[in-house]
Amino acid sequence: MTDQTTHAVAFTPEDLPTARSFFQPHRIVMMLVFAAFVVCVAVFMRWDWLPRYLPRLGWGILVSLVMLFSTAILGFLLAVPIGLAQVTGPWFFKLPAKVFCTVIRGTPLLLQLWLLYYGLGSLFPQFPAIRQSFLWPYLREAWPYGVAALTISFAAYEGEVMRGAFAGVPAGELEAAKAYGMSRWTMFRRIWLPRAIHRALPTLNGETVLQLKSTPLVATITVVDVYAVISKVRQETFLTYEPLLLLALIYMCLTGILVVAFRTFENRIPTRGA
Amino acid sequence: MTDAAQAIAVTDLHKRFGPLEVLKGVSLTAKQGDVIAIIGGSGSGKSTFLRCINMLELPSAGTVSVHGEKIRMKPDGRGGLVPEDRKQVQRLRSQLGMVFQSFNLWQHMTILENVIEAPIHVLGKPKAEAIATAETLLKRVGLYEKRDAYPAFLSGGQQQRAAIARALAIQPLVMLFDEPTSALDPELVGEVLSVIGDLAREKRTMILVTHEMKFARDVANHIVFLHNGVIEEQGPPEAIFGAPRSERLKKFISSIH
Amino acid sequence: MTDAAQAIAVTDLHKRFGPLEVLKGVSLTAKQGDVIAIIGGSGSGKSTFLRCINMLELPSAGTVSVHGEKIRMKPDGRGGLVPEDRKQVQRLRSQLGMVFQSFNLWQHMTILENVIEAPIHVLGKPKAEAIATAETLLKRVGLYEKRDAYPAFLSGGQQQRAAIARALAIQPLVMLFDEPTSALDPELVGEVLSVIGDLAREKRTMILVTHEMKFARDVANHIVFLHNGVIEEQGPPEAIFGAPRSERLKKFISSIH
Amino acid sequence: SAEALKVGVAAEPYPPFTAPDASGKWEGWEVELMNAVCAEAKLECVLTPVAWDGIIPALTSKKIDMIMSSMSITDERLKTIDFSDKYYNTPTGVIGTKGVDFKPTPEGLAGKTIGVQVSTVHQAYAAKHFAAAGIEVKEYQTQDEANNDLAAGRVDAVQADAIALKAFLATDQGKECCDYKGDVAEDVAVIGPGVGVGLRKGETELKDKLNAAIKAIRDNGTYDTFSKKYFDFDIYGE
Amino acid sequence: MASDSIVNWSLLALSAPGWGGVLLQGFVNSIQIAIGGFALGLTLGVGGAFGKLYGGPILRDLLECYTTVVRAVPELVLILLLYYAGTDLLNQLLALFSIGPVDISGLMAGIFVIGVVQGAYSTEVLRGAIKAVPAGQIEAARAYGMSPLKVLRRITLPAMLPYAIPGLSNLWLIATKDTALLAVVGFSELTLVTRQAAGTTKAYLLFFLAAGALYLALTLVSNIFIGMLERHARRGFAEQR
Ligand SMILES: Nc1ncnc2c1ncn2[C@@H]1O[C@H](COP(=O)(O)OP(=O)(O)OP(=O)(O)O)[C@@H](O)[C@H]1O
Ligand SMILES: Nc1ncnc2c1ncn2[C@@H]1O[C@H](COP(=O)(O)OP(=O)(O)OP(=O)(O)O)[C@@H](O)[C@H]1O
Ligand SMILES: [Mg+2]
Ligand SMILES: [Mg+2]
Repeated sequence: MTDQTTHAVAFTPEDLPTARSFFQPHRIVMMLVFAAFVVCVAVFMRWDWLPRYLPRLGWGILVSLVMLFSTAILGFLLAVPIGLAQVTGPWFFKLPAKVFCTVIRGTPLLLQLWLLYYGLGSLFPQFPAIRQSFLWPYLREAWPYGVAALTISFAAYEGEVMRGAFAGVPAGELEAAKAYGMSRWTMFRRIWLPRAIHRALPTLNGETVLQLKSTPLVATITVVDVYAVISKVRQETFLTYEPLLLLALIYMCLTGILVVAFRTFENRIPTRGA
Repeated sequence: MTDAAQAIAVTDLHKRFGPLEVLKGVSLTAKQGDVIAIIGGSGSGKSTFLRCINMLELPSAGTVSVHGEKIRMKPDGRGGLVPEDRKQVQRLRSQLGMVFQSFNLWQHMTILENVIEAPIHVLGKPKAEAIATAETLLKRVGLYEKRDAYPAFLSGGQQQRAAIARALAIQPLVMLFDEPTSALDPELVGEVLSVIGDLAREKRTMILVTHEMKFARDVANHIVFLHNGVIEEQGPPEAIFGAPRSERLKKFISSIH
Repeated sequence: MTDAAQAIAVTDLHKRFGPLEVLKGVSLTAKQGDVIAIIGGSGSGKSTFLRCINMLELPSAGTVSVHGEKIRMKPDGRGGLVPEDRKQVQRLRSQLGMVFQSFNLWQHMTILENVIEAPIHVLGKPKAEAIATAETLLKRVGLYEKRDAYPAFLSGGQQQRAAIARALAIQPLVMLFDEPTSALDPELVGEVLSVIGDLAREKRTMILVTHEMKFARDVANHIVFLHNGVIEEQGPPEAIFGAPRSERLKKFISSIH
Repeated sequence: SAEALKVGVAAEPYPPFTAPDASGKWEGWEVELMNAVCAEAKLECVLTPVAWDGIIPALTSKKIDMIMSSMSITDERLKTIDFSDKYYNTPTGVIGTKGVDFKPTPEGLAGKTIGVQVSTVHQAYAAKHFAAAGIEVKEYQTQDEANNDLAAGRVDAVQADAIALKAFLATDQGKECCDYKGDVAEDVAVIGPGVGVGLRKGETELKDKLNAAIKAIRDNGTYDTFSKKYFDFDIYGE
Repeated sequence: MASDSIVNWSLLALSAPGWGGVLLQGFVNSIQIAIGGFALGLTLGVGGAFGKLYGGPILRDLLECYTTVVRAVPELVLILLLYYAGTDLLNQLLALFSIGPVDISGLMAGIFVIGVVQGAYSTEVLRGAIKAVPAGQIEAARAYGMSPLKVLRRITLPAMLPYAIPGLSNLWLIATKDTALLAVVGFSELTLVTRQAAGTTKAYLLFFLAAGALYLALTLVSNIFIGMLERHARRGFAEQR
């Protein structure tokens, strides 16, 4: 079976152009062509709606980012024990962790999202106890379901990544920690976990970009993220291309920012070659 | 058994890996200031013996005492032993500075961070003090300039010297070396041996497994020849290298030119 | 230039990598039955010269003829040369059996498949015939039992012997060896050298780059000493090793004990 | 033309107008209407499910050739597409949680959340009359989701076509949770004159054919015949 | 409320009152799109990988734009863009060559969309795999007089397989799941018919779980085949950890 943990060749810092190699004669021509294309798009397509929607777009981007970061952080916190359980746990931890990862990775996120929101969510109100509880105002909302689904999904993919990362920390380094008298917890906290995260960072970067690309799915359960705002534009203006082009541009910018941020973070601990 | 001048005392140590008995009753005492070199052919059990001393391998039978304190063990029910008190093992380990063949520096920390890690997080030293000690040690092994580099960017010899500094940083009672130079390119061996030689001359207690016979002869005051899991012969270097008695030792010495 | 007894004729070969001129006019003729050893320090251009012969590197100037047929080249407009006729290069290449330092066996094929690949897919031999030849060759290099193994499961020496069999399988006019033993562990060098020695004794035309001086002296009838991209000295082995004239060759020979 | 025309419907259950049955076949009043109109106009039509929120782009980008999906004729839509004459018109109503009494007016809905389907006249109406008054309006991709969230207690009311709402109230789920709160106040400017066939601009030939066919089936009684199976009143409206 | 406590399995029956048949039909649609999209993606990927490795600077940059954009923009957005704009553009192109507008069925559109997305990822996977083939192996082939095409067919492609299979199998699994996204354009694949069935019957949990089981089964079965394929491709590789 495949042991590769990233579920695809995600966008990573290596994909960013380097300034040095960027300007070449043919590139300048291509950029001119592209600029002409942009001008055409700006001139010949309809953008008069843009100012009206700007505030809502800004808000939508914020919602998307909050969705991304909250679920990535929560998901990662879950992924650590899931990965660890698979590496060292006894079978009664190992098995459920494995099953969790397989099931979540084996089914579409959209389906999971709908299962939670329409399936599970429609069961809750049938129990008066839930309806009366303090949780009800939250359970009425859509975003908790979006956060839950995205978190679970991230945890499953990242659980696999962390499994590989934990297993890949050289045994010698752990042994060295033991040999200097570290307790198991200190060893985990000081050596094993940071070293595993360090190893997993490039993959994590790719996975976070993939997570960003998953966030628009929450729009299908009434969360108003940037995708939902653009959908609204499409519906109200009946424009097909312009809003989608803008949306693609927005996501490309977000991806770019994310990748650059990760690169700076990664560079804090340099690794050599290979 | 409670003689504090005995830095390390091992009695009748046995170690089995499944059906294979690697150590068949090894006893050894290292007094303070001793430099003991363990030599022997590949697979004779040298590394295993060293690793049993700080319980990285759990012995199948026998006792280990550090500074007169016996490590309490109990049967694990499957014919082996497990420590009775994990805390005790951790405490005694922090008195043993182990240096590995493959350095095993923590790759996510700079050299300095590697060196201050155990003093701070095992011994609970204040950070400033740990850094001060570490810098002295790094100067001593000639790596002060490299203190903020990550291990991956250092040569093997530099990494091994950093590993020695890391082991020294916990101010160990005994230093344990497991073939500290055998993973190094020939031209880098010298720099590491010279650091170890300095330590020996300071009368630091050391047990070292090595294939560098000339070096062992120069620095050790006691040589142990391990063969097939037992001590075949031991004694001062002049006797071992000058007048080996057992056939096996003779053959071993002649095979290593 | 069209003398068919000349297996290989190279005249005034130049090779530049960007600003670096690695070969500065090298000429060499190998007659049928010649065994030529090329020696020289690291970076002197030995590999580059050998690779230019079968156009794995394109020369910057100069000519190469195989069996009297000159490889037609034309300027590439950037100061170098490119083959006029790719087909001709491919045809002449199939008369040169190259053996690489790092074996370069095809990992996804068994040893036998490696050996029959070029005869079938380049020379268009029938499969049965190719297999028969291959098995004879594999017996000869002592690998008949391993014919169905994949390269990764063989030792370096076995892989290199398989690579020699693969090169022989195209029944080459000339064998080219680029340091065939330098990637091998010392104990495996012998088995490969003995196979090459046998080939030399059969009067197979060979050009070999090697660092094994003793071997070069034994098997070659002509030694070429390359230094800084030019042939500094050449001649029969006795003269080169027994009475080197140039200072550089003297120094080189003394440096290699 | 020999080629079959693709008639787009929203790919979601919208009873009693369009809904897939358990064998995957689409049925409902609007499906019968489509068959009748196409037969009358001698057109070959195939029903093509499309996502509701992309149904107009689908038409303009020629993925489909007409829309017959209870789409109301509005000035806003007329800027982009064309419509045939109306083929039905029903009032717009509001349903809400059972036992909670309120009127479908800005005052009655104060403090409540109301659900509507996106890109519908109901959404436009709610935006104009309710959202402007500070009432939270939640938008759904499909009517079915809005109804479901009302049943699940996530919204307090749903505004939609009265017929569709009554069809929902007739289901088990609808009976249990909700009841009809009344029609909303008229606003023809937003709600429009009724439902027509959506067409690409400029296809006048097709439009004329359809108009003629709609008129013909109303005149010859076909319209009433199949309508009786679904409704006990005249769905054509005024 | 009482009716919900017992699962009404008959809803999943294969014939008419049950929705099982519709679900399976949707599943078949999903698989068709996944296979078609994956195959198209692979074709684009082979071309893209070779273009990126051996093509001229302009081709390389164009391919770079393609893979960058696809990998930086959510699939959902790409699917909408390609579904509306892509097929539209295609028709306009055909019109340019005075071929009448082709009727692009939902299936073809779905395959096209998934294929274009997958193509970008395949390009990267295959490019990495080709680069992973040791240069010496290709050099050896050239040294024995193989023509470039032969080198490609006999050496490069088979030798890169072991490196490409893990990435490609991941892509296949993604393809099977990405079909779910076509639900947003109203294509009758498994996820959409599931929602229709659930919406009509109000048995949301039952249908979503059933669909999940189908997807999961597809993944697990795929994994078995991938494992077999990988063992075959890696036959010449020493076991490594
Ligand atoms: N974890 C283990 N499980 C099973 N067998 C082991 C294990 N560790 C070591 N052995 C075996 O125990 C024997 C002694 O190993 P050890 O590493 O102690 O030898 P050594 O004297 O250090 O040899 P060398 O000089 O090669 O390092 C060997 O036969 C080895 O295969
Ligand atoms: N592809 C290349 N690009 C740039 N420089 C190269 C290339 N190949 C070789 N060189 C340079 O050409 C010089 C000669 O290299 P070559 O490999 O021919 O030396 P050599 O005599 O075979 O040395 P060795 O004994 O180390 O194999 C070296 O300085 C090397 O760095
Ligand atoms: Mg050892
Ligand atoms: Mg060379």
